[in-house]
Amino acid sequence: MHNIDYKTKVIEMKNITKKFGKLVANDNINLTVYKGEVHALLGENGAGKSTLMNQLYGMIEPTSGEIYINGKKINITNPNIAIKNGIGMVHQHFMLVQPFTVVENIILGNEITNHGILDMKKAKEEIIKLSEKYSLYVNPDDKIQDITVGMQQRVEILKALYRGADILILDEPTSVLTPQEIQELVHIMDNLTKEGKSVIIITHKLKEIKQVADNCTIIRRGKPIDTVKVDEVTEEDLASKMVGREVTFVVPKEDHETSDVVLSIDNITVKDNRGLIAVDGLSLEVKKGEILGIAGVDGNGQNELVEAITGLRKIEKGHVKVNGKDVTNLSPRKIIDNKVSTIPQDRQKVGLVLDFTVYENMILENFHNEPFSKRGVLQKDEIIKNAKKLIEKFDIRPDDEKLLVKSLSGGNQQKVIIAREIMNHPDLLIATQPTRGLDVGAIEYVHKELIKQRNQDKAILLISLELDEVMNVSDRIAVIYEGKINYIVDAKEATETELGFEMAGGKK
Amino acid sequence: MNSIGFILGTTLMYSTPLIYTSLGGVISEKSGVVNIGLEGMMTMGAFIGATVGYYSGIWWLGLICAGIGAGLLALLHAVASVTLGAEQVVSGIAINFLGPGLSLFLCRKFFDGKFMTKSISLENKIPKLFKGVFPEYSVLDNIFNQEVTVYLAFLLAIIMWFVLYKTRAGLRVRAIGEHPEAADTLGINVQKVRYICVITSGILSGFGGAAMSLAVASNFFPTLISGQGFIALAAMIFGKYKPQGALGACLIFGAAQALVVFLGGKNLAVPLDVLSMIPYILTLVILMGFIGKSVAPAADGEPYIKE
Amino acid sequence: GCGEKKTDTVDSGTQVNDDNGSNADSQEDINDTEDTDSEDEQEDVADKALKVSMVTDTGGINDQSFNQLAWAGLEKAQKDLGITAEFLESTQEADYAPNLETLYDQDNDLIWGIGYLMADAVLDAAKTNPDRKYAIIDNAYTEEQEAPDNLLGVTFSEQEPSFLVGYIAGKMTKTNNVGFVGGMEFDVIWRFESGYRAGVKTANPDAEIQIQYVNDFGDTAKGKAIANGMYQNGADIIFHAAGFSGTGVIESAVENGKLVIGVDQDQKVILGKDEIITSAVKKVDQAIYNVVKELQEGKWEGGSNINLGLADGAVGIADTSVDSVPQDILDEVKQLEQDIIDKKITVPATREEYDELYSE
Amino acid sequence: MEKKKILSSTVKMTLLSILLGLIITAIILLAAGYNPLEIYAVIVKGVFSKPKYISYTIIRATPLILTGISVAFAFKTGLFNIGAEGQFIIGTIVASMAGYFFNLPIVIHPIVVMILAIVFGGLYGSIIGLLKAKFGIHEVITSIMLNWIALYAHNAVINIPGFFARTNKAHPIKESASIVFLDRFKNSDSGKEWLINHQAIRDILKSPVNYGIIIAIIVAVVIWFILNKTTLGYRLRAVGYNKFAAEYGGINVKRNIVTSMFISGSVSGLAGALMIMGVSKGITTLSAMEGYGLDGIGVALIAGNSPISCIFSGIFFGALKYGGTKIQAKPIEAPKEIINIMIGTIIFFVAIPRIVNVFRRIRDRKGVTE
Ligand SMILES: Nc1ncnc2c1ncn2[C@@H]1O[C@H](COP(=O)(O)OP(=O)(O)OP(=O)(O)O)[C@@H](O)[C@H]1O
Ligand SMILES: Nc1ncnc2c1ncn2[C@@H]1O[C@H](COP(=O)(O)OP(=O)(O)OP(=O)(O)O)[C@@H](O)[C@H]1O
Ligand SMILES: [Mg+2]
Ligand SMILES: [Mg+2]
Repeated sequence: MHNIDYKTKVIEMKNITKKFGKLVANDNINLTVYKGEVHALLGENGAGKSTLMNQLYGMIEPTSGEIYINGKKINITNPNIAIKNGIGMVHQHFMLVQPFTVVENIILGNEITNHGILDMKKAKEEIIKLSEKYSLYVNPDDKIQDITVGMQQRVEILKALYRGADILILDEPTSVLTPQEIQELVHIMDNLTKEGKSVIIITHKLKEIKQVADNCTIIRRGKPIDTVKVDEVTEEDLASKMVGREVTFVVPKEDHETSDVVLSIDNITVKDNRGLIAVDGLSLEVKKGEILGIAGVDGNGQNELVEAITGLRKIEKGHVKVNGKDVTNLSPRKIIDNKVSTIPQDRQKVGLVLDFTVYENMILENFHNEPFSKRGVLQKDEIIKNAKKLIEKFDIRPDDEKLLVKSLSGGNQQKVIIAREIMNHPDLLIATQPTRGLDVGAIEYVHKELIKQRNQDKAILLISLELDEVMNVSDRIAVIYEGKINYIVDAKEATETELGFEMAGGKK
Repeated sequence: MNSIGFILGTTLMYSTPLIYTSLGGVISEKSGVVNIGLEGMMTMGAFIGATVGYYSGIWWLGLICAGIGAGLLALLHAVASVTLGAEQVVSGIAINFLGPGLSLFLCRKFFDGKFMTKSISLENKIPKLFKGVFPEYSVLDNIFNQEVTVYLAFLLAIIMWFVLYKTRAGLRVRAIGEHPEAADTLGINVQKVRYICVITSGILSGFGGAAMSLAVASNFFPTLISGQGFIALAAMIFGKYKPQGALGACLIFGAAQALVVFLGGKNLAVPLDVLSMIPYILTLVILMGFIGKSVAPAADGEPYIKE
Repeated sequence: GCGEKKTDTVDSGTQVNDDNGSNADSQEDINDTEDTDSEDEQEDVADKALKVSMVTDTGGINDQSFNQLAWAGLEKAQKDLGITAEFLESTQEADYAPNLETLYDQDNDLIWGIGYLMADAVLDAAKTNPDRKYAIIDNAYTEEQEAPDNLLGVTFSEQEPSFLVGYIAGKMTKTNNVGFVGGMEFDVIWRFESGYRAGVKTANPDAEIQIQYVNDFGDTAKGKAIANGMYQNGADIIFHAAGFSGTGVIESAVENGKLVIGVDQDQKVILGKDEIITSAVKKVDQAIYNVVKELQEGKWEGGSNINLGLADGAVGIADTSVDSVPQDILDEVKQLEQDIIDKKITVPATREEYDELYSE
Repeated sequence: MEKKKILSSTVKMTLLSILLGLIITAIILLAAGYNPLEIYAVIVKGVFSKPKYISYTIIRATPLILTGISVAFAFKTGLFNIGAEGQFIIGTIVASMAGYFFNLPIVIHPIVVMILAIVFGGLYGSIIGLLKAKFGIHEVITSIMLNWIALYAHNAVINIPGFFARTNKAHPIKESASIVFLDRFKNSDSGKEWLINHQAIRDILKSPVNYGIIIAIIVAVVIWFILNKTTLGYRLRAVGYNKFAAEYGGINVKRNIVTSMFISGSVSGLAGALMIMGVSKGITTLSAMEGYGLDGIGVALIAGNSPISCIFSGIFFGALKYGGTKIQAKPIEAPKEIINIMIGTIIFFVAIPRIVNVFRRIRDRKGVTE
C-alpha cells in the first residue's frame, strides 16, 4: 500500500507498562512503527490505546518500559521532548482553544515573534503555505468555536505539521468526520507517507483500517493481542481479535409496520447561538414503528433541530407537533411530559450530571414523578430499585448504582442515558450520535436497542454523522443540508454515493 | 469650584488602588486561577507599603516591598491552587483571613502594639506629577496633578492589554486559562505560567494597597482597605476579565464615589445613607442596562494537575 | 475635678513621641499633678491593688479617639496609682457583653465600657452584677434607662472645645471660608459641629462655613476627597470630627498646603503634621484617671452621670496650639474659656440651639 | 458502608487541617515571641472552664452556623453567596422593626418575626439570583454591591421617626419577641432574688442564653433534608453540578437560581433575626460590616458545605472567636488577630485535600528508596 521502509524503525515502544493505581492500563506492550507506514491501533473502549499514545507524546510517563525514536532511546517526560523528536499528536478530545483563531491555535507554543511580540502576519503566511502544501485548507482568521469539527481536525493536523512532525499520532480522528471528510483524511495520510512520514491511527472503524493502514496492533484490556498485516486479515478477524468473540456488524432488522404520525415538524425556522438561521423551513414526519435517520455533515442544523424539538431552543417560525399536540416552544419539562425522550449528542455535558450517582442520574427527568417522589420528597427505595432494575436490564458495568457516573467508562455512561430514556416509555425517541466514540461491541448493543424500540412501535428519530450507522439502522433516511431537508429516501433504496452527494448539497 | 475637574480628580484618586488590584485579578483569572484573595493581598500590600515607607522614607521602596509582600501571600495561593490542586475559592478565602490577620499582627509588632503605622511625611509619600505646573485648582490641575501611581495604573493597564493580546507570553497565558491541557500538549509549562500570573496578581494587589497607604493616606490602619479588594474583584468581573474592562469598571466606580462626594457638598435633601448607596446601585444598574454577560475563561478555577 | 491647668505643659510633645502606647499629652499634666503622692499610695495599696479594666467598642484600641485615650488613662493610672489595668477589644457588637463578662470574671473592681454604642451592654452588666462597678464614656443614662448605683456615665461637652477651635479658625482664616467634616451624623458629632460653627461666627460673623459628613469613620479616601473639595471651594481651615476618615482630611490639608484642626487628642503630636494648627481635645484619659483615683480614695459617684467640660479641665484645645496660633488669638481663647466656665457664653450643643443663638 | 467511609475520611481530613492550622499558627506565635501552648490553653479554658463560657460560645456560634449554612447551601447549588452579610443585615432590620412595631403574644411574636426575616432575607437574596438569571450578572458582583446597600439601608432605617430611640439606636424589640431563655423571669425582681441564691444557674443565665441554637440546628436538619431528600433539592443540586444536563432534564435553571438564592438568603436573614431577638434586641448604627457573611463563608468551607457539619464548624468558629478575645486579657495580652491567622491557616489546609496525597507520596517515595 504505502511505500514503507522496513529497515527504518522510527518508533519502538518496548515492554511498556502503565499503571493508574491498581489499574493496569498498559500491560507490557510492544509497538514498532516503520518509516512511511500507517499503523493502526485497535481495541475496545478503555483498552488502553490513548494511554499508550499519551506516553509516546510525553503527556504521561510509563511505569516501566522504554521508548526508542529513530533507534535512540528517549526519555519522553513532557510533550516538548516528543515535539523535538518529531512526534505530533492529534488528541481524541481536541486540544484547541475555542475562542482563539486558527492561526493562534497553530502557533501556540511555537510562536513567530519579534522580541516577544507576535508577528501574526508572518504566522498567517506560513500557515497558508503549509495548508496548501498538504491540501489542508483552513481559514486562518476563523475562531475555532465557529468552525466545524472537520475543520478543527485539520487545524489539529496542521498544528503537528507546523512543528515539523515526522510521526503523526491520530487518536480517533474519524469519529466526528463526514464520509467526505474521512476520504480527505485518507488522502492526507497518503500524502504524508509519501513524504516519508509515519502515522499511527487509532480508530474503531474497521473499514477505515482496511482502507488506510498497513499494519494493525490490537490491544484488549491493556494487553497486546497481536500485530497483523492489514492485507492479510478480514474485518471480521480484526473485530473478533479485538473483542474476543464474534461480532455482527449489521444488526438484523425485520420489516415493521408503521402507523400514526408521532412527530410532525412543519416548516420550522431556528436560529443558532450567533443569531444566524440554522434550521431553515424544515419539515419532517416520523411515524410509530419507524426509525427515521437524518444524515448530514456536522454543522448543518442538526443540533439546533434537536434542541428546537426538545424545547431547549426557540422556534422562530413553524410548528412542532407530538401525537397531534402542538408542542412548539413549550418548556423542556412539558415536552418530556408529552412522551419525548432524547439521547443527547454530548453525553457528558448535557446527558449526565457527572457528580451524581448512577441512581440519581437514572431519574433526571422523572425525579418529581411517582413513585420516585411523593409530595416533594424523594423515595430513595424506589429510586434505587429502579436503578438496579435498569442496571441489570441494560447490563451496565460495574453493577453498582451508588457509583458516581463520572467514574464509569464512556460506553457505560451512554448505557445509563439509553436506559433512562427508554425507561421513560417515550412515544418519540430522539437519538443524537448515540454511538459516538463507542467500540463495536457497544455500538452493536445500541443499534439492537434502537431497533427493539422501533419494534415496540416507538417513533425514533436518529441523527448521526456516521453514514454507515444511518444506513444500517434507519427505515427511512433524510439528508439535512444547510438547515433544510431536500431529500428523503427509503433506506433500502439508499446508496452511499447518492447520500454523500446530497450531504454535500448536490442538486438533482 | 470647577466641578468637572473636581469630580474627575476625585475619580482618579478613588479608582487608582482599585485598578491595580483589579488588574491583578485579571492576570490571575486569565491564566485560569480564581483569585478571591485580592482583599487579603491588598491589605498586606497597604501595611507593608506604609511600614517600609515609614522606616526607609523611600516611597518606591515601600511600593516595591508592598508588591513583594503581597506577592508572597499570592505565592501561598499559587502553591495551593497550582501545585496542590486546591479549591481556589477556598484558598482565596483563606488568604482573606490571613492577609488582614498577618498585617495587623505584624503592625502591632512593629509599632508598639498599635494597629496603626506611623504617618509618613509628605516628602516621603508617593510624589505627584505636574505639581504646580497648572494653576491651582484649575481643571487641568485637578485632573493631571496626580500621584505617580495614578499614571502607573493606566500604564499598567495598557501594558497588560498589550502583553495579553499582542505577545507570545499573553497568548500562552490566555491559552492556559481557556484550555490548559491544550497548552500542555504544545510543550507550554502550565504550572510555571500560572505561578507567574498568580504571583503577579499578588504584586499588583500589593501595589493597589500601597497606592492606598502611600498616596491616598499616609499610613496603614484596619479600615484602610475595608472591602476595596472585593470591589476590585467585582470590577474585574464587571470588566469581563479584561484589563481594559477592569480599568473602565474601576473608573466608573470611582466616578460614582466622586459624585457622592460632590453631591454631599451640595446640601441636598437626600439622607446621607441614601447618597452613600449611589455607587453600588449605579453599578448594578449599569450592569443590567448596558453590559452583556461576562464570561470567565473556560478553565478558570479548575486545577490542572497531571496524573 | 482636677487640673485647672492646661497651658503649662508646653514641652510634652517630644516626650510623648517615644512613649509607648499612651501618648496623649494630657496625661503628662496628670503626671505633674499627681507625681508626689502617687508613689507612697502605690505601696499602701499594693496588697489589695485595685483592678480596673476596659472594653473598647469596635473601633479598637488605637482608634485615635476615645478608646485610645481611655487606655492611656488606665495605663497612667497603672503607673501612678499602682492599680492593675487591662483591656479587651471588640470586633463586633456581639462582643460587648461577653467581653464585659470576661473582665468581670477576671475580678476587676471597675470596668469601663468605651463609647455610646456600649450603653446597653454596660447597663445590663451593671444590673446583673451589683457587686462590681461599671462606668461608660460618652453616654449619659436617662430616666428611661436609669443607671443603678454601681454605674457611672461620663460625657463631655464637646461643643466647648469645638467652640474654641472654631474661634481660632474664624480668626485665622484668610479666605473667610472654613470647613467642618463630620464622621457620621448623630448628636455627639453635632455637638462638635454646633460648637465649632458658633466659635467661627463669634470670631468672624462673615465667614462662610462648609459642612459635610463622610457617613463613615473609616473611609480615608472619602474624607480626603471631601476636604479637597472644601479647600478648592475656598476654605483654608477645616475642622474634622471623623475618626480615620479625618486622617484623610488631614492628608488633604498637607497636600493642599492648607490648615486643619484635629480632634479628641492632640493630633499634631500623634501624626506629626505641622498643618494641624490645633485640636479640640477631649481628655477621656484624664476623666478615667480621675474616676479611678477617686475610687481608690473611696469616692464613687455611681448611679449618676457626670458631664465634663472646660470647667473640669476635661476638654480644651491642644497644647501644641502655641506653635501655630498667634499669641493674641490664644489670649482671646483663654478669655473665652473663662467666659464659658463663668457661663457668660452659652455654647450651642445642638443644631437647633445654634440656629436659635446664631441665626442672623 | 461505602458512604460511611467517605464521610469519616472527610471528617478526618478536616481534623487534619485543623491540626495543621494550629501547628502553623503555633510556629508563627513562637516566632513572634509568644508561647503558643499558653495561648491555646487560655482559649480552651476560656471556652470550657465554666458553663457560662460554653453558653457564650454557643451564642456566638449561632449566627455563624446559620450564615455558614446559607453559604453552604448556595455552594451546593453552584452559587457563591458572598451576600450573606447583606442578607443578615436585612434580617436584623426586619426583625428589629417587626419586634418593635408589632403587638403580638409571646411565642407568636418571635415566630412572626422569624417568618418575616426569612421572607425578606430570602427576597434580598433572590435579587442576586434574579439579576443572574435575567441579566447574567455574576452573583459575586451583585452580592458585594448589595452588602453595601444593606449596610446603608440599615443605618437609614434607624432614623425613621417613631423607630429612632436615641443616638444610633432604634427602639428595642418588645419583650414578647424575645427568644432569650427565661428573659422575663431573670429580669423580674423575684427572679433576681431567686437567682442570687442559685449562683450556678444565675451564672449561666447571665449570658443571653436563647433558643437560637435550637433553631439553628433545626434549620441545619431542614436544609440537609431539602438538599438530599426532596425533589427541590434534587433540582437545585442538579443545576449546581451541571446546568446543561438539568435543563435538558426539564428543570428550569433560571427559576432554580432564584429559588436557591431565596433559600440561601432566608437562612442568613433568619440568622439576623435570631441575633436581634436573642442577643442585641435592636439595631444600632453600623460603622462597618460586622463580618458575619465572611465568617459564614469560612464556616461553610470548613464544614465542606455540609449543612449538618456547619453546626460543628460554626461552634468551632464561635469558640475561636469567643475564646480568642480572652488572649488579649492578662496575663497573655496577645493580639486578637492571631485568631484570624489561625482561621486562615485552617481554611488554607481545608482547601488542599491533596495535602494528604502529598504526604502519601512523600511516604511512598521514602518506601521506594528504602
Ligand atoms: N489519568 C488516568 N487516571 C486513571 N485511569 C486512567 C487515566 N487515563 C486512563 N485511565 C484508564 O485507563 C484505561 C485505558 O484508558 P484509555 O483512555 O487509554 O482507553 P482507550 O483505549 O483510549 O479507550 P477509548 O476507545 O474509549 O478512547 C481506562 O480504564 C481508563 O479509565
Ligand atoms: N425549577 C423548576 N424547573 C422546572 N420545573 C419545575 C421547577 N420547580 C417546579 N417545577 C415543576 O412545577 C411543578 C410543581 O412544582 P413543585 O415544586 O410543587 O413540584 P414537586 O413537589 O417536586 O412535585 P409534585 O408537583 O409532583 O408534587 C412540578 O411539575 C415541577 O416539576
Ligand atoms: Mg482513547
Ligand atoms: Mg409538590
